[in-house]
Amino acid sequence: MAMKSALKSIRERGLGSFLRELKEEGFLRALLDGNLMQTKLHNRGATLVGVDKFGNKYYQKLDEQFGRHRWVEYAEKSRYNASQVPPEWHGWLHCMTDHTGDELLMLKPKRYGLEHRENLSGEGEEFIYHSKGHFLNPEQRDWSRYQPWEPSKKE
Amino acid sequence: MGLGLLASRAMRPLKYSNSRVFIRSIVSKPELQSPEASSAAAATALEPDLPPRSPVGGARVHFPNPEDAIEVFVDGYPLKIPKGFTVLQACEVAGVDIPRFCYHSRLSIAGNCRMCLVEVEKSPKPVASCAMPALPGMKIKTDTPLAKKAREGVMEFLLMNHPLDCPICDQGGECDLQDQSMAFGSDRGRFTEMKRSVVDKNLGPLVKTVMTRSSVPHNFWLNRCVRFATEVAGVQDLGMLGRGSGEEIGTYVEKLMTSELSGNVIDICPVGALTSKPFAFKARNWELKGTETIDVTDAVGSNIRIDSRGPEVMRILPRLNEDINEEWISDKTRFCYDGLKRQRLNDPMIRGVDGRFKAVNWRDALAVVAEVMLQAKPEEIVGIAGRLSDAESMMALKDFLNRMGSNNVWCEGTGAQPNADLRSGYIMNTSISGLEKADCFLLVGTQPRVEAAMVNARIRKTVRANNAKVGYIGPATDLNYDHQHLGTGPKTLLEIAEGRHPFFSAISNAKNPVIIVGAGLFERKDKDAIFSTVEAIAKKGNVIRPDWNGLNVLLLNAAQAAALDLGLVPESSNSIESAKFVYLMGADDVDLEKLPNDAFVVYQGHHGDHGVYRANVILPASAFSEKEGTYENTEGCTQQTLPAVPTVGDARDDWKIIRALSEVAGMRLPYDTIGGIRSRIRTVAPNLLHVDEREPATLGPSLKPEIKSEMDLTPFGSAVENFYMTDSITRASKTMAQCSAMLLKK
Amino acid sequence: MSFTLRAVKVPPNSVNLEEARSRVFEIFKTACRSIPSIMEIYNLDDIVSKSQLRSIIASEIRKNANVTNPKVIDMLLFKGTEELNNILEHAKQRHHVIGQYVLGPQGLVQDLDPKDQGLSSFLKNFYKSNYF
Amino acid sequence: MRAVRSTHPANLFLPRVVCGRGTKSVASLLLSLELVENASSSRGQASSRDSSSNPSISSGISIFLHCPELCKHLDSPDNNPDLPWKFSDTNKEKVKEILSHYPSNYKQSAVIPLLDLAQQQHGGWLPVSAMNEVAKIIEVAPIRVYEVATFYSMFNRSKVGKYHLLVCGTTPCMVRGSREIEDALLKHLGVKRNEVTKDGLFSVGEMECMGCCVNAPMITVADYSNGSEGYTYNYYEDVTPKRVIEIVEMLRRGEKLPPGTQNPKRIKSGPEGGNTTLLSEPKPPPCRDLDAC
Repeated sequence: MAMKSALKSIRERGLGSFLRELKEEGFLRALLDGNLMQTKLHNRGATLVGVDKFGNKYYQKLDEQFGRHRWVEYAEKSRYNASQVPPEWHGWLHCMTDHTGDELLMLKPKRYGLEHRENLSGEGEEFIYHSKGHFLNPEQRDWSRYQPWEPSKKE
Repeated sequence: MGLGLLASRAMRPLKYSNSRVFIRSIVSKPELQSPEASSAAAATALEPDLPPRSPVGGARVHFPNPEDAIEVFVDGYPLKIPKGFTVLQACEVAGVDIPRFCYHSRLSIAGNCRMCLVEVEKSPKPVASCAMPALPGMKIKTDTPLAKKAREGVMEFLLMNHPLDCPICDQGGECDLQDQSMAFGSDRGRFTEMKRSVVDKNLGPLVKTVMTRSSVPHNFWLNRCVRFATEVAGVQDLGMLGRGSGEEIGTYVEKLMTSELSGNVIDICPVGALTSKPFAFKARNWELKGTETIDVTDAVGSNIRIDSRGPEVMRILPRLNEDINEEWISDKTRFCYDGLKRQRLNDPMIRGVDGRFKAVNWRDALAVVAEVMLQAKPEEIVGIAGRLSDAESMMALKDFLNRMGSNNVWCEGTGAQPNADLRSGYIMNTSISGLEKADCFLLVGTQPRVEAAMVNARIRKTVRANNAKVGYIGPATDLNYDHQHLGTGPKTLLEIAEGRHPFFSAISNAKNPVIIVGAGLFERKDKDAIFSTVEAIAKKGNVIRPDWNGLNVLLLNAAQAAALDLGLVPESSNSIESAKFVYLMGADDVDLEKLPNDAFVVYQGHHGDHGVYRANVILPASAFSEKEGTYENTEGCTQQTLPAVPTVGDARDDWKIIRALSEVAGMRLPYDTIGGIRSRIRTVAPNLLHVDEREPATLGPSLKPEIKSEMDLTPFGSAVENFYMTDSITRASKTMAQCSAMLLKK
Repeated sequence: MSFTLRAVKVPPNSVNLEEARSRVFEIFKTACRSIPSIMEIYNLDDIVSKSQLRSIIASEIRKNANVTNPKVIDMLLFKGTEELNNILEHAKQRHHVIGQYVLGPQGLVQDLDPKDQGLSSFLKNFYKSNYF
Repeated sequence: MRAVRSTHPANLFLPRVVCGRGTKSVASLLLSLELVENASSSRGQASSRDSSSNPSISSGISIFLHCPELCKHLDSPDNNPDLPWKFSDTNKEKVKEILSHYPSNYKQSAVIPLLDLAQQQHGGWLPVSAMNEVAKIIEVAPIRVYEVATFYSMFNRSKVGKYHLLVCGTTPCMVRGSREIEDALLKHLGVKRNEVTKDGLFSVGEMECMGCCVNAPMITVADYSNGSEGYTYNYYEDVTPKRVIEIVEMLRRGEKLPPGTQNPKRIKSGPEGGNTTLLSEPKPPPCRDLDAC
């Protein structure tokens, strides 16, 4: 079945684009990454519920065992983690609500708040938080609490 | 046995364990549902062994008339109180702290927050204790289920529209609403509608408003700020606008709060609706260390608490002193503290040949000063103490210069030939709290509103309470109470002295007349003539009697009274013109125009202000928040400051610098500690050691020799041009600069 | 402490001054070789340069130039090795290194002036700080 | 987005801005001022009313000016403290007469009658300079007068028409259809609530219970067209949407019409079509015969 559809798409779009798609969709990487492979296998026959603004795909298959019936395939194929799920999809993914992220975005008045960012700690020096005054924090170096009079200023 | 029971056993004093059963469990008892039954039960239960209680906050009972005492019962205690006490005051005397929001002992009673509800026997409803006079035999119950339920209900209403702001609110941690909702409130509210929000008002650079926090109930229930502004500060700008859920506090037309006492509404607001703008989001109150000290920005010597965090002064709050500032302080006192962090002198500096200052160490700086000083002739040495100097350093300065052979030491602002001999001639003889007994004021050349805001508040209080008459001689000004502007200069004074002026009859008919002369007149050439004219008025108007001394001088600076007590008087009035060596101890406002160009000027002080521009050597000293020093206020009350924060940079205490310099110059002063200086002061002015006591002048002005000189008829000037900027600290303050830019512009 | 003791290899006693001298050069070289790692560990780049550190080490050694007893030199060598090890093992913090070596004792204590001899204790204290 | 708007659950979370009955429009204004981008999605009910006008800042301020319960004065060319304002000569006599009702040390008691007189003289509304003048007469700080003027809804602090029509909105009138009446008035005049028609003749406001519940629904017409001399304040009761429009047209033509019930079948507050009870002289209440014993 899968074979057939693969052959069909090769026939329709040519081998090059088929391979490129394989690569972009992470099928090549899935050969090495068991997690991704399992997700890919899981995806067969599931419904694609939505895609968020980062390109993460949310699937649902109600025939599955409860608790495994909703999942996400991350857009980032090599370096994925749970903090890449934006807040609006979090609830759906964790079965807190049946509203999908797209619906929640429609419902929620967007007035202030920051864009969702994934948690980058552990991804390099620049993402590590150093408290104020730590010598790796370049921001505030002068801790004197008063401002001295400077003789050159007035003359 | 549950954990709670264990804990309660462990915490309970043993002596109760046999008499009553203390097991507490969460059950609904019948008495909780019906208040009447429980109050009856409580009444019987409360009879036996009551532990003694002490009055709240040291509340004292003063019986003006012993027959007027009535007996009431608070929670079963019999209690004698004077007639006219409210139920709330009676409870305070009995040691029960009644929760309250709108009630403030210094403001009129509003009786509208209903937080102080208590149960009174035979009264069908709970009683608002702040507005209810206590009646003989009243049985007041403060901790019955009815009272508790009433408070809980009130609390719920109060919190109805209050935002859940505590984490971002500056009042958090010192908020009456927070505390009382912890103590008396319910753990949840039933208000499910929307909370309202209100647009914040701009009241100027000092007071920040978060109107949402003063939401509906607070507005019309607490209006403490409106009452304060109207009654104490005397600016009728704030009001309650609108009604119902639309009610809010505001000024209606766009207006800044132009009062010199506006900062007090911050203290007075029991919620976080009015907070300090300069302090906003700077610190939490539990991080702060409080130091109880004295304010030096004017001659009143308001009692303050400096709240500091580490080396930084974070804010200044008033401290209760009934005799001086009650519980208010002026805006200058409260908000000048950011001046303590700017423009500070932190290293000794010497001006080089190129006219630029160079930082040096103390050893070199003192050596240079001593060398120049030893070369100058004794009569060419001049020392001037600044307006913020403490008594110890002035004593050291005078001793040191006297040892050098010079007697030209004085304190700025006391004029060329100050009268330091008769103490009654330069202090406020009536005392600040004594002003409340007066019924007629004559202000001569003084504008207390800008010179001493706290004294002005006292006068205003008297005017409101006794309908006292106020006559004012001086340039036209806005005193915030009813007054007659009699004239602008000595001419009017002369008319009164000769009895030609109608105000003279007001003085002579008054029971307790008060004459206040401004210290700005000290600078005038004809000051002796003016003073003798004033004394003539006092004599004719019966202002000085054995039981009443109504002749006062209102000083301008914190150092003046102590300087005159210590005898800091120049030998000759034109010593500046011939000086070769000038020692400025924080003196910034001395006119150095006439100083010869080759004179050597040493400036010892804490701020790079006017004084340093002429200086040859700068010696950094500590500010009032950083040293221990004695100050005498305008009414002759001696008080001491305490160090709240460390000195900045390489600065030293004033007296230590002079002591060190004396040793380098080879004229070593005989004291090494502050105690040593104080015992030296004891020989000169022993009253400066009686801390927190007001020492009245013993001799009246009658001993003064007659002075035959003519008054100059030029009108009086105003002594303080800009209320917000009078000394080096306030001139360095950004907040004060903002204030004078925004509030004083006409 | 025991860990440090174990880590520091105790060399046999020097027979004569010559041997002790060569060992001193050895420890100087070792110390100089570890300068780059010290600078990295304690983040000293913006404070001091390598050559400055090298001369600091040299001056620390020269302080004891007058010692001639090989046993004493051995003892000082042991102490020096231990100190170096402590520094390399990050047993110190940045301000220790800066305060002890980079700024040196002059950075913390004002130099005592010979002129101060006849002064009263008040003035001596006055020159030191405001609080006494 | 439009479809979602009416059922936005998010509207529940909007801050309610204090403006009393002007709540909705000011909420929308604040959003349009501060959150211009997002205002369109969260304007709620108000959007239906002022969606016709562009929610720009200028129109926002005009909403402010028409909000009767805004506790703040906003300077405008016809309402600012610099404009001179004095009582007219005839009214000065009245002021004297009013002040004579009160002891001379309680002049401030005259604040409401004086404000009322000032409002009649000034065409139905109180500019801030009029309030200042009243404050000067009764010798109190202006804020004390502002407090009173903002408290009472009969004092208008923004411009109203020569005929100020007040629709009662309290429960009995509302049950009897006051909302339809207001809608009819607004539609007929082509204005929003508290807005003045272009010719300056009419404005429509809302009032709480005026005590005519037996003849609900009712409107009041405050007639400022003839100054304080010809000032009338008449109730028109038992109105219908059709009848109010007739009333408006009659007022526009300057005709007088008798106040009171507009239902021809009723006499005053009597029932329609004559009495159904109390047709004869009522019996006195039963009373103990005091002479019996």
